[in-house]
Amino acid sequence: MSIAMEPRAHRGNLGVEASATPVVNDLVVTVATSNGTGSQSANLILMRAIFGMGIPVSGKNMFPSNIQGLPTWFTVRANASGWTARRREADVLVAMNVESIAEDIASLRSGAILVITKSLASYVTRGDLKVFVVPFDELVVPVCKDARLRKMVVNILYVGVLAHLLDIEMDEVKNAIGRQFAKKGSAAKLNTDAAIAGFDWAREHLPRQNEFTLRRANLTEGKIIIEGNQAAGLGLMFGGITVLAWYPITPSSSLCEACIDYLEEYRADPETGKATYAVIQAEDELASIAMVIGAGWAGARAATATAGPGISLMSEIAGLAYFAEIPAVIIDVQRMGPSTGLPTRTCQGDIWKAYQLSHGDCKHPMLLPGNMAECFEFAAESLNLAERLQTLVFVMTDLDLGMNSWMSAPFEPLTKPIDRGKVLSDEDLARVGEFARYKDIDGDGICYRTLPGSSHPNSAYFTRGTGHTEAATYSEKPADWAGNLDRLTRKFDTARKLVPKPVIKMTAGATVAIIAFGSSDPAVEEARAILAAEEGTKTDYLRLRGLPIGSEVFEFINTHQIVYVVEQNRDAQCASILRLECPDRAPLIRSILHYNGLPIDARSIVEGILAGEKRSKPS
Amino acid sequence: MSIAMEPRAHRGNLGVEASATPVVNDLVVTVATSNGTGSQSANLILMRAIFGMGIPVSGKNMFPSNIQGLPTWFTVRANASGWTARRREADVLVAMNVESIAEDIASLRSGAILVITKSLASYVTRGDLKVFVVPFDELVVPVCKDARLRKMVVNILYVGVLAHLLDIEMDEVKNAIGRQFAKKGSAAKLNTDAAIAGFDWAREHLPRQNEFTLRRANLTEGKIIIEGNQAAGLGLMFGGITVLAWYPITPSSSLCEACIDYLEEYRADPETGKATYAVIQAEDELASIAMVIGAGWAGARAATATAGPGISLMSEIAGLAYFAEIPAVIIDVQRMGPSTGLPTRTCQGDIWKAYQLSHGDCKHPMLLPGNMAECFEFAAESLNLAERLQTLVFVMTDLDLGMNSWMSAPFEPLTKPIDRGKVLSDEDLARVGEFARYKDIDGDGICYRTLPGSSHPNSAYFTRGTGHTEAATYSEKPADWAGNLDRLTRKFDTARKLVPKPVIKMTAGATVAIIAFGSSDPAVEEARAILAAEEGTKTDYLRLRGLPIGSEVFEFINTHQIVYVVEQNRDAQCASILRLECPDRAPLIRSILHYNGLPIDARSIVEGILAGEKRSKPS
Amino acid sequence: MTSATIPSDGSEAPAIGARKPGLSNRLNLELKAYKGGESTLCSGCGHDAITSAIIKAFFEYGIEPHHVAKLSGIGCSAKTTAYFLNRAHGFNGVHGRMAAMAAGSKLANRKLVHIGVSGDGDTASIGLGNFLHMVRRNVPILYLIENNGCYGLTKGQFSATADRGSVKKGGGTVNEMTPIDCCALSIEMGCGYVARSFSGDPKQVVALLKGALAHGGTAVIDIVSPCVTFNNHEGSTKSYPYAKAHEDPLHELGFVPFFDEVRVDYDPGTTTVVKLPDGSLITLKKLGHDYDPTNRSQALDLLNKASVEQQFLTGLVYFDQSTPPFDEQMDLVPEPLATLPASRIRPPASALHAILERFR
Amino acid sequence: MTSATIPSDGSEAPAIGARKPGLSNRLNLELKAYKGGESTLCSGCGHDAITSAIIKAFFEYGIEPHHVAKLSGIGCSAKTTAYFLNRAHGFNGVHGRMAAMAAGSKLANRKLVHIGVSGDGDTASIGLGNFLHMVRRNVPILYLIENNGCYGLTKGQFSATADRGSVKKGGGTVNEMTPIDCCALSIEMGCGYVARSFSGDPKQVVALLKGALAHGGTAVIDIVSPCVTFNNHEGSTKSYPYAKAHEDPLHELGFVPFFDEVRVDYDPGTTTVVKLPDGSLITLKKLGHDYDPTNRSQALDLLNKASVEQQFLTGLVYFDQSTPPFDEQMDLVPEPLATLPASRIRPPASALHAILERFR
Ligand SMILES: Cc1ncc(C[n+]2csc(CCOP(=O)(O)OP(=O)(O)O)c2C)c(N)n1
Ligand SMILES: Cc1ncc(C[n+]2csc(CCOP(=O)(O)OP(=O)(O)O)c2C)c(N)n1
Ligand code: SF4
Ligand code: SF4
Ligand SMILES: [Mg+2]
Ligand SMILES: [Mg+2]
Repeated sequence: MSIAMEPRAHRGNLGVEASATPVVNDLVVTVATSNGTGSQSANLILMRAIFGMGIPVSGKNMFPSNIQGLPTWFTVRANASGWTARRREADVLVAMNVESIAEDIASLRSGAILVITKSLASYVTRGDLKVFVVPFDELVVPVCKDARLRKMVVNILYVGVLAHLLDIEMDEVKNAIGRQFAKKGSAAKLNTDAAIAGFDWAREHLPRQNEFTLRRANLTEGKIIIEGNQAAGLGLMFGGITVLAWYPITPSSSLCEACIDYLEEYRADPETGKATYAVIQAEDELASIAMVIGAGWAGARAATATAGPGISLMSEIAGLAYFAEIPAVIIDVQRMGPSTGLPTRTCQGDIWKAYQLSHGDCKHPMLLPGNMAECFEFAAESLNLAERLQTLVFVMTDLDLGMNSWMSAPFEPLTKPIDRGKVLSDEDLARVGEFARYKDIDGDGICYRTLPGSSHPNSAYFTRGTGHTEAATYSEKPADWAGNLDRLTRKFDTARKLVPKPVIKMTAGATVAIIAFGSSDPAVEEARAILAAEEGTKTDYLRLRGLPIGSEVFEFINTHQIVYVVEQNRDAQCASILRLECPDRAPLIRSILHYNGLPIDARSIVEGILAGEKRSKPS
Repeated sequence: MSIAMEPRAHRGNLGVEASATPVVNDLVVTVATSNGTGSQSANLILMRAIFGMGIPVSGKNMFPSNIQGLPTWFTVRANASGWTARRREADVLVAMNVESIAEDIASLRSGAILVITKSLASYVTRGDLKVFVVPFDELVVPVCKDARLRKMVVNILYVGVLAHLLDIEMDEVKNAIGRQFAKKGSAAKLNTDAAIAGFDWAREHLPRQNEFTLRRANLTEGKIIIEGNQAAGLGLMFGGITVLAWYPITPSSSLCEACIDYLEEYRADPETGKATYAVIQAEDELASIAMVIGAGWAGARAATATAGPGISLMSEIAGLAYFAEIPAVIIDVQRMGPSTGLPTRTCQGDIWKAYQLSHGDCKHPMLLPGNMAECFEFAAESLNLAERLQTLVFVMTDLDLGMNSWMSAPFEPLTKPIDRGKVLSDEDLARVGEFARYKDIDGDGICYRTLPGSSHPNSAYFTRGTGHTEAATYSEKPADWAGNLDRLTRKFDTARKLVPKPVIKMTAGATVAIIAFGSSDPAVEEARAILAAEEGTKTDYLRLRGLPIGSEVFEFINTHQIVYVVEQNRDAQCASILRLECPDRAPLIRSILHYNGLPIDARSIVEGILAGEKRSKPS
Repeated sequence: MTSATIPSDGSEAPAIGARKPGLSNRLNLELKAYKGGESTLCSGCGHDAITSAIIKAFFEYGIEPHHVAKLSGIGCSAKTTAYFLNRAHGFNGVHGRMAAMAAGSKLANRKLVHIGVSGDGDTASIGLGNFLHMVRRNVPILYLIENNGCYGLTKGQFSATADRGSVKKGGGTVNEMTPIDCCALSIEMGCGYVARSFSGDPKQVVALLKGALAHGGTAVIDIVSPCVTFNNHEGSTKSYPYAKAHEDPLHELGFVPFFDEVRVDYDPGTTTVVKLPDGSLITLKKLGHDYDPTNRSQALDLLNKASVEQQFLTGLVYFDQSTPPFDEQMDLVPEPLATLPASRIRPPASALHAILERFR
Repeated sequence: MTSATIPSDGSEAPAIGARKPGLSNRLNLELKAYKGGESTLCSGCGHDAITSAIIKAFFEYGIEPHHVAKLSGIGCSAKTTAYFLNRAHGFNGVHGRMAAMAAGSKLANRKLVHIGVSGDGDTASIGLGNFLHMVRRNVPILYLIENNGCYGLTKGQFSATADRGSVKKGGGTVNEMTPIDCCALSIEMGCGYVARSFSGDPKQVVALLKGALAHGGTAVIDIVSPCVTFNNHEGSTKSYPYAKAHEDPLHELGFVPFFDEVRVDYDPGTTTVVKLPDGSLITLKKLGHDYDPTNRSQALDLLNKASVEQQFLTGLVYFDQSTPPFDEQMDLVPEPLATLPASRIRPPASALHAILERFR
């Protein structure tokens, strides 16, 4: 978190802060609506407006697995310290949905601000809230002549109301609306009018509140707001993907769709306009991964993206890619499982599964992006790594990274060149003469391959998922089999050096060590700040960015006593991998687990660590 | 090994034993032929004849993954002590196959006996073998008029030759032939004549050998010889299976085919002749497991059997069975993977994979039969357990158990009654009134279910792989989700008590502890005897028979220092499970691994343990 | 004019006198006994109209709700099994495998009427192989495809039934692929009851559903069911406006259940009557087309022509009773396998001894 | 008598004078350049005969062996890709997924001629869905089904193409299920080159293979190929004796490659000529049947009748060039995507900056 200014720890949820001076640039607004009503645009506008004021923000969408009419929540967190993880409780709730109103109100902390649509006002029975009743349904009528559009326009009204209540600059609201409806002038106008109407009405009718204010800052200069799926789609395009095969599934569809948009825009041949890539919407995930390895075998840089159910369906072919050593990339945008689970909720529950996907002994390298820049870079790099290692490489993101709005520094252009790995061209073959597809010439477990279509007489070989010799001929001989499996272990060890190294943050005087990965990072960083501020507990932190683990991770684990592994699943999947890699430290590797479908929050980590530390102390 | 008389350790492969008195009832004969030539019958007759003489035997078939014409080896081990594991080297080799002759001869230990067909005699360049050249191709001509049959009949000739050389009683050979061709009188006659011809020729033309002899004993009285797939097929039939859905795959096809035969014979309604079961040969493994869970949901006792590739394809639905809590059984007859691997070679490489099959957090109980009686019992019991636990239950056997010939005491009739688990009938519902499908009434994590078709107004519920409340209504609420997953963990803990307990053998003064499972058992027992005899090392031994582990296993691990986990895969899959269950002992859990496709042998275990012990000792 | 007396299978129907005519059916149940949970689909979604038709058909045909098993895969369409027949057990499985699940369930309890609701993605993409094999087996099931030409639940990508030239919402992308015709494929797989309809034509849908309930084996009904959110725009051939403008019924369909003690008068020149195994009748009154649904090659030609020319023909496309249903082929005991007592599924110990003898 | 002059695409064929006629082909390669490893199938297996026909067809058509990609799934049939064209890269994948793998491979390198060899189990059972979708896409591939009505490699269980009434080896079990006809399904999916043949009729097989090589899109050839070990007995309709006795060719097939500078004389009353995209011709000389392979509905009727009456009709069943092949639909650059240089697959940094602007 390089943007952390005046590091100010999380305020906690300790009830009403009856302060005379308002809290500046630190609040959480949750909007409770019904999905399919267009509230998503309003929420993005709200977030964008705050961002435009130079205040760090994040937006988290808790939407249902249906298309229209079920409760949905959107949370904007504005925080000058740059803490953008989900926070458990909201400071401000905009309550628009009768379906969830009872639980929405019940969930509020004492003293919270409730902006509520008039028709629901009767649900408010608590006396410990600051309630602002707004007749949204009446206000929308004059603003929007077309009755069918009102359901949507009503949402932008609450943005105006919030602008007044929270001191959001209306110019930034207007900018954000202009952005959102850049291609539709009339919609921009309608929404601007509605926002102003909301703002004006609120200014006239609502009392002021003195808990929170938002004030222009300069903490978002040059930053972008993006979703991980867009970043990863961009990464694939710049990474030189040539074949993308996919099957729609939440939350990975938007990754593929973003990638397709970028490909169409930037990867047509400049002269002929013809495509330098192929995209196939496959009939299922069995086909999409089969297409990917068919393409990878023939020399394409091929990838697919999917989520849990797709990962399961890809199991058989994952083993083929491992054993026949075919480059392939699967991006797993993890959602809550098992089974169909909660398709629109986040999770890190496929880590262990993907790591050793398929029957029999096999293991796959994986990249674990933890922010937007890494979604971009690792998606691109996965294509290199797959060709370098001649194997299936996973990129493990999740719904929180993939579909929520994250602030980021703009991405640096890729510095690593396109790496095709150990491919022997006809010229190479003419030079070296010999070729044995599965011979470990370099001792790193990675052998040389040729591409179909090569004309050198020695270049053709036969690829199979059955036992084979170094020369790629069929073999059932025990020594050939075991030798080959051992070489694959060697190759996996090579991968330890090639996957991204962890990011390690050491603090002088640290007494606690944390390991985490992926979307947990902001919550971990915030938890560290809280632990330092509230408990005086200093922490060392290793953020894992790839598997299998390399020397830095071993060293971190071996040089710390207890290590807390934070992850978003029930079965401690990553901790299990670490325990098995470091059996001597297994008893010292503890888990902090979060698996209710919401993105992990800092308090859960703090509580987990404090409970763990208590347990460690002699009583 | 209750049949162990005069416990006599493995003789080792220490070169020629130039003893004047022959070794009695302890030898390994390997026959090297080409598959699809009918040699399998001859080999079974050879094994059966020795068995008929009251000498414990086993038969291991090392066959290729094709139908005709590739090298195949069959090993008969006769051993008065009852050691029936594979032994690394043969005492006697019958060499019939030009394809493998060079390596066959090279593989022999010095001093071994080589019975070789005349046409291959020129390959023998070693002087340290006892060579018996037999003109099989000439001998077969007078015996078999039909030239097309000679390829097959020639095999039975070597049985006659071996009978002479090894003192196998010809009456037992004839008995075995009669058995083998019980339904084909003419074939029985032809083969009997050929065996006699081989015997007679050998008696006249071959010198005696004085290394080995087989002598009538009384160690097989009442025993049976059976393959694990037959035993498991029988278990399913007696276990009350009502729906079997399968897709052919080696080495599980013969399990289903055996089961079908038994069902047809014994499970037609006695009055109407109609079937009390349904069998479907599905179009693939996605369908077979889908049929199984469809059937399990509707109240059938449903199972399928498959091997690695099928397991991978079943991944997605395995998670549905776990999460929607549907009884189902998968018998995994493991073969060598990853990928298509070596379809006709054995492995224990799916343990870890099946244990947590599917994306997201999920774990499945598994039964680990280690002998024929357990193949029978556990197959039957799996149907009970699946209904009791309302989940997917795995039975993990392997090619060695499933397709090789094992001696066994006849199976006891099943003592456990058919258990349908917590099913509420209409009457039950009328009595209890309330029903919530996913409510943990009993605190064991197992809830009550009703079957489709029930008429009580409260009985219907909706089954889904998505988030649900206790009342089985759709839910995305964080607390519902996490609560449900926690209950499933509780249920898994209940499974610890319900899966078969381990078999533990403690030895006074033991310094080494071993854990193993499945087909490794005979090799482990033999290794223990070798360690005791050769090294004076006494061992404790826990044979795991089910997962998740229960208190006995925890105790065994916690009360021993170093524990050696013996298993037939590369990645220490079972040891990993144990290390994760007992992180405090993880550093003390060591692996002995065997993964070249052959069944594990005792020497590999002995060597592994000795190497481990050396490492432990201060140098 | 010719007359046919409709046979009544009195054994199943309660005394006629006991019924409240109109309000309740032959089981004395009211329509509401056939309802389900509230729909969570988009308002106006074609699938909801089909749900209403299902409720009506089961009500009118008079099936005990708890004698039904409802199965589906994943998709907006798949969700609908929760919105009808609350008293029936339902199973919302995984994407594309409902056909195989239903085969298993039917074998476990052949007494239950099975209804499977699927989407075009669920059936024609991921589930195609398993679907066709279910049809081939002739598993007795009323199998509905709620066909909107797109993947509704994943936000509107083209499905394999989207017509060539269809335009994606928001413009731009045009589908270049030939559509899969699940009706034609079903006929190829030997299905004996194949129909196409439109969610906006409830009368026809209800008649087809009842006919399917009376049919013994697999009945496939492919119902165009507009996705109002993602595929209801111009350029879509699966939109309400398009379907309404183009629906061209092959015949006017009527259904006379076996238990209706009425005489059906029809003109054999204009009306064909198809008799179903339980004695119910489907009447097909000629409209513009001269169409015989028992003629396989005519059916396939018609479907092909409709696909090429993007006609939207609805009605009973193909009918044939000759293949025995799956459970009959298997010669099962009449009782559900699911509830056979232990004594009937575990042979005595003597059987074990006899078998083991063979291994001695 | 009518004449057609066969166009020659001189650009591809080397000078005629350089050829050793008979022994070598237009590339000056001998037959042995098209051979592969030694077969490990049972002696007499129908699949081996097809392998020989493949070798002959590629030789005669004159394709550079290394310009070929050979793909297959799992099965005895799948193994055969190792037994021809040693100089071509081969890929023996997993059971049932070859069709999808081939689609990916073809997109990666559209210059390569793709041949996929499958079995009836591999295609009609586990692979059915993916196979049909490959056909629907019209992926340019010569897709062979070596159809023996059983699962050879797993020891002879019935496959989904086994005819109704087929008896299993050793007697007893009879197949009650309707067979799947991969030719009919391929036509339904829009395939433009659909043929059925018999491994025991090498002349026809070779002609069909060459025609398929000249065809631009998916070509499906379903070849009855007896499994001598498990399905060659009485009671099987996929045995040598049965197929030999019952083969009934629709026409006498000839193939004239584009590079043959000859005039074909034919009698338009008895012979039809079909022209392929590269200029090659297929000649169909009338035998007993009056059959037009460009008539879709006649083709489907014929297949259905053949299936019902268990006739064994062989020949070019359906032909249609109208659908563009998959790679053309995708409008790809002409070069293989597999070997595009880095500069063509990574846009410059300026593009990244431009895109990121939108997210500010
Ligand atoms: C294995 C798997 N892949 C993908 C998905 C995501 N998914 C959910 S529904 C659906 C398709 C829905 O389309 P359709 O069956 O036509 O139903 P509709 O929503 O249009 O009614 C997909 C692809 C999934 N749930 N499981
Ligand atoms: C996923 C999976 N399931 C099952 C198998 C086992 N298997 C190998 S080949 C085969 C079928 C072979 O039949 P077919 O495709 O007709 O080829 P044939 O051997 O008859 O030529 C099967 C079921 C497998 N390899 N993979
Ligand atoms: S998205 Fe389409 S298919 Fe799904 S509920 Fe809405 S209208 Fe219906
Ligand atoms: S088993 Fe059958 S299909 Fe396989 S190689 Fe032998 S004859 Fe051919
Ligand atoms: Mg749809
Ligand atoms: Mg076959």
